[in-house]
Parts: sequence; C-alpha cells; structure tokens
Amino acid sequence: MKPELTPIPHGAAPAQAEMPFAVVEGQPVTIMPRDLYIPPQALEVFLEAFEGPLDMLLYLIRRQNLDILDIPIAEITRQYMRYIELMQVLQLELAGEYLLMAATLAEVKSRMLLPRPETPAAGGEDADPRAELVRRLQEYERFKRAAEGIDRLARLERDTWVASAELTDRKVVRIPPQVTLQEMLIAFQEVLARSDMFAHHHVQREALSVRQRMTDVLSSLTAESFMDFTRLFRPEEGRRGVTVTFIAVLELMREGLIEIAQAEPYAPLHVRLGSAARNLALAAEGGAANEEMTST
Amino acid sequence: MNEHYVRNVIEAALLAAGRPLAVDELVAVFDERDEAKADEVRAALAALAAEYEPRGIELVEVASGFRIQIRPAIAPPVSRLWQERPAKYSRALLETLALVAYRQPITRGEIEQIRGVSVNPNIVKTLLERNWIRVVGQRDVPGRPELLGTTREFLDYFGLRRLDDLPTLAQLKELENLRVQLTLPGAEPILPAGESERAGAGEGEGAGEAEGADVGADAGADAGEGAAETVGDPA
Amino acid sequence: MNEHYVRNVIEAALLAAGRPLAVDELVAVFDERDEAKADEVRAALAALAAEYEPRGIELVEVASGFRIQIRPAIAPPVSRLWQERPAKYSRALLETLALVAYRQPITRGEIEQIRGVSVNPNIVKTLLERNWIRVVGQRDVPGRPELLGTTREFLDYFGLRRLDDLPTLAQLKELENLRVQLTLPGAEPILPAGESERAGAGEGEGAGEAEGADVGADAGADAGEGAAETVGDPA
Repeated sequence: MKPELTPIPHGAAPAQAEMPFAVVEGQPVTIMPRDLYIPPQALEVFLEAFEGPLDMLLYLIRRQNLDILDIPIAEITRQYMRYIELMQVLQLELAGEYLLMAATLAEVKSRMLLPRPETPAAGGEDADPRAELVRRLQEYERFKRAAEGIDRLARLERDTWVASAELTDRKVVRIPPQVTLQEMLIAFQEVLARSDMFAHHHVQREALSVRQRMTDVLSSLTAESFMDFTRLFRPEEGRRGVTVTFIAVLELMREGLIEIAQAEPYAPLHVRLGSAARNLALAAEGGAANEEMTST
Repeated sequence: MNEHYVRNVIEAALLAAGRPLAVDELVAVFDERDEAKADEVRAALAALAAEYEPRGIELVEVASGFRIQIRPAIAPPVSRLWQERPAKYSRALLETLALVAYRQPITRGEIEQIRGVSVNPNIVKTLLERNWIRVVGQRDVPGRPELLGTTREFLDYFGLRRLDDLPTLAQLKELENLRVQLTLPGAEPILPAGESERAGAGEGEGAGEAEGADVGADAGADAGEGAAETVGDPA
Repeated sequence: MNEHYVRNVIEAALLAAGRPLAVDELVAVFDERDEAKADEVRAALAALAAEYEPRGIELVEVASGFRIQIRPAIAPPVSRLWQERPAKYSRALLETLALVAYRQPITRGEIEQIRGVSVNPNIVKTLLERNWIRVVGQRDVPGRPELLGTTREFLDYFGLRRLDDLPTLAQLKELENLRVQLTLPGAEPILPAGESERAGAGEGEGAGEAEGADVGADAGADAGEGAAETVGDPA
C-alpha cells in the first residue's frame, strides 16, 4: 500500500524548473516550488527514502546539477537544515547521523570563513575544508551507483529462472571404494598377527599358485558329471604348471573336495566334486594316479 | 564418442541438475566406457549455446559452472506463472551488498563509515541467510569485528562468473583543481531556478568570507521558514 | 501471433515452472495483447514434442498437465550426478578378502576361525558383487558351506599377474612395517586416510627393521609422505 517512490535519474532533466525529484503514485512531485501542494504522506515517504545524510546531501547537490567537487557549502547547508527541521516537524525518526552531518556542515562552513594561506603546504592541514566531505560524498555515490548496477543485473527469480526438467527414475549410483594392495596386505598382516598362523610352519612357504589352482580346478568341476582327469592339465604350462596342478589336485583330495574315479586299473581317471566318504576310499590309489601322471 | 549423444546427455544433465554444473562434473557423468573428454564437453556446450540462440532459453556460465536459464527477454510472460511478485531488495540492502562485493573483506563498521548510517543488523542477517555473503574472518583490531565477503551463490544468483564481472566501479574524481576553483573569483556555481534567488543572494555577492557569513546567518532563518512553509502548505 | 514466439515462451515456461502446466495455465502466460489461443498452445506443444524427438528430453502429458522430462533411456548417465561418495571398506572386509586370497578355497567358517570373529554376511556379499571373489564349490561337510576363491578381476584390480605375485607369508612376517615399506609391483605407496597417523607412528618405531627387510630407509620416508598426501586423494 506504500506509494512507490522513484527518484529521477540525476542529470536527466534538462530544465531544472520542471524537474520532479520524485514520483509518487505515478505522479511527478516537485516539492521545492512553494506553491505546489504535497500531501504530507508523500513528503514523509520522500524523506524516508533517504539512505542517510550522505544520500540526502547527494540528492541536494545532484538536484541542482552541481559539481560534487565544488559544493556551495553555505547554500547546501541551509537546504540540508531545512530538511532536517522538516523531518523533526513530521516527527520522523531522525537518526543521529543526520545531526552529526549538520554539525559537520556547520564546521566546514565556518572553516571556509577563515583566511587561507597564499601557498598551501602540499598535502597539508590547510587543504580545502570541504575535501573530506567531498571524498565521502564521492565514495558513497560510487557505491550507491554500484548498488543500482547490481540491482540491474539479470538475477534469478526476477529476470531469469534456472531451466529444469524432471528426472523421473533417478537411480542411485554407488561408486565402490578404492582399495590398494597395500591396504589389503596390512589388513592381512594384522589377521596373521592376531591368529597363530605365523606359528604354523606349514604355511611358511606355501606356493600361492597351488591355492589358486585349487580354486581353478574346483570351479571347473561339477558334482553331477565326471571330467576327464587329463583335462585339468594344460601341457603348454610346462612341467612346473603341470606339477602345480597335480599338487592342487592332491590337496583338494586331501581336503575331500574332489573325488577321482577309475573304472579299472590303468583306465582313464575321472574327477568330480567330491563327497568326503568316496574320497577317502580313493585316497589309497593316489600313488597309482601319481605314476600315471608322471608317465604322460 | 557420438557427438549428438554427448550433447543430449549434457543438455539432460543440466536440466536435471537444476543448478550450475562445472565441466568436470559433466565429464564425470559419462562412464569410463564412453568417457567424454573435457574438450568434447566444451564443444557440446558451445553447440548447445548456439542451438538456443533463437529460443527462449540460454546457456550461461556462472561462478559454479554452466546452467540453462530462461532468457531475461522473455521474463515478462514467464513471470506470470507465479502469483507473487519477485522479492524487491531495499536500497540499504543493495548498498550493503555492493560494499561487501566491491570492498571485501570488509567489516560492518567500515560499511557504516562509507554509507554514513548504521547498518541494520537484519540486513546483514538477510544477506547471510540468502547465502550471498559470509564471514570470512575477523579483523585484528580491538573487538575483532567480523570480515564479510561474498559467496559463490551470490555470483550464481546474479549471473556472474567472477567478481570481475561486476559493473565497474566509478572512478573517484580528483580534488586537485578544487583549490583553483575556490580561488577563482566569480567561479560561483550556477544554481537552478527553484533555488537560484536565494542562492544568488548568498553566493552571488562574490567570493570571500563575508559571503559565507551571510549565508550562514540566512541559512538558519531560512531553514526555519522553509520548514514552516512546507508543513503549513498542505493544511 | 508469432508461432516461434509462442513455442519459445511455452518451452521456457515449462522449464522454469518445475511442475507440470495445464494448457490453460500456458494460455494465461500470454497477456491480452498477444493472447495465444488454446489451439495455438496445443500446436506449439506438438511442435516441441517433435523437436525433442532426437534429444535427451521429452515432452509428456501427465495428470496435471504437460512437463518436460529426461528421457528414461538417458537416465543412467544423468543419474550419475547424484552418485554417492564411496565410503571406505571396513577393516573386516579387507581381512576377509586377504584370507580368501591367501587361503583359497576357504569357507566363511574357516575365515571366522582365523579372524576369531564372525564374518558379516554383507562383507561376503559386497566382495561377490565387486566380483573380486566367487564361490568355487562347497565343502563336503554338514551344511555344505561355500568355498570362496578370488577372481581374475581381483588380480587385475590389484595389478597382479597371478596370485604368486602376492608376498608369501614368510615375506609378510619379515616386512613387519609393511605399511611403511612395501614396494610391490603395482602397489603405490598410498594409504587410506584413516591410516596415516598409524603409518607415521610405525615408521618411527620400526626404522631399524625396515633396513633389514631389504627395502631402503628412504622408502619409509616416502611412504610417510604418501600417507599424508593421500588424505585428500581418493575422493
């Protein structure tokens, strides 16, 4: 319900007399000409629109197209004071900063009255008494403009929106963690340290290839049908490979994991996944199998 | 890898994400089998941007990556989808934000110094809640005031890639010739019509101390009048 | 009204809305001046649907209206935007894997015997899913427990040509400070984040033995560094 107040861009109006300094409810408002009626509410809105004393001073200067570097201090001070009193009369909450600025202006004005030396010391104390005020006004104006610039940027939710489309069946993709060999070995070392495996001499130099071959042999066999014993061996692996396979087979038999069958002496051997009982029965023939193997 | 496939996946990913995606996030979308290299992704992004040229959407790069967004030119019809008006931010908030953006890291006290008024704590709170600014440290002075800086979200929200993309800050004008102007006789500023009479009364009489004194004396009286007039007027 | 404009606005509205839009909502987006009739909107929707045919998105009609969505065929790569960061494997899992590698074929019961604690079924499941171990048979004892062995993928993953490339138990026993000094083929001196402290401690303690174990003392130092680096690395 608050009437919208749009300050007119500075320096935009060519003719000062007709320059409105505010637009209230769509109507241009020029306060200063005395005869123009201004609803008190609008005036209040206008005065409240200042972002502080610097903003108000800047308004007074810009409204008259004055050079910020050469402010007629006396005149500006007078105008400033009028607004301050106006604000007090309207009982607007007057921030202390406004009064502070009034004091500053009065001080600058009085310093302007003092005679100045002919040749000022470079960068000395006796620079233009307005210098500090001018610097502050300029600095404030830069950021006032910067704020306007930021407000003009095309921003989300006002000038643009992020384009999005529905992803109906999103699948959660899990990436498996990375593991290094070293991590695994460290873990293994700790198991070994906890268990008494180091104490067991039989694991001391166990060839892992036998273990792997045991796994390979097992997974190539089924419980249902026998497999030709010789198919477990790959001659291209050479003597060492064949030996590893053979030790693996013996180990698997010892553990009762496979069974070997032979129809009659010297007939071909057959292998299948074992049942412990049958395996025991065949264990005695291990020697024969051994002979058979080495002769091939 | 198939160029069209890469483009399709990237378009779909950007639309599904609903947030800006960096090039390496887009590269990671492709698995090892059909891995897209960063330059393939960049080529696809360029192709998409060109494809959107005549359309109501556009591909832009902001601080945290690329996003597809509605072209501001067609914001008016699109904004009719929502009942409520977009949030308007007060000048005080925008000025505070501008100071943090251009002058970061900056304390609240320093902001107050430049703006000439105290900073409403709610403004800082709002900016923090919107995740546009954050506390980046503390200044090593008594009281250890917090130093504020802007965030990536701030840049994203305002469609900027980096702080350098902010509008350039106006230069401070030099004060060098100020003294020259002061001492020049008859260098009185031209006052506009509304105020010119009174201004003339004060300033027109010439340079010097006397003038200042005059105006000073007038000013007090006038201010009182002015106030009375203006207030009295409406009644 | 301009057909392209209608299509652009409708596409932008659908992409901006983030929810399905009914035809009359789309009609309402246009103001009186360039009011689009329902049939114009429908025509534009049809044109958009056709335009998306070769793309990764599609226009569908659902109960509450029309929406643009990601084509299901392209969902798998797009889903990768939400992939979870991998958690580290537990010590129990690594120990189980090591026991399967060194003692295969081995049953869960045997692993439990050596580790002295029961094996969480999820660990075996995870290792099976990762395709590092497989069931190679069943031990012929009551309950017929499954026998586990490692796979070719296991060897590939760890850069081993065959199981024999793993250090023997005897070597492991000598390498008491494995953490620090291991220089196996394919075993980068990388430690998981959680390990780094202990690695540091180990390095200090076992410096003397490190040299005895035929790996240089500097290897120890290197591994220490490696550990520190690794904290950020795997992510």
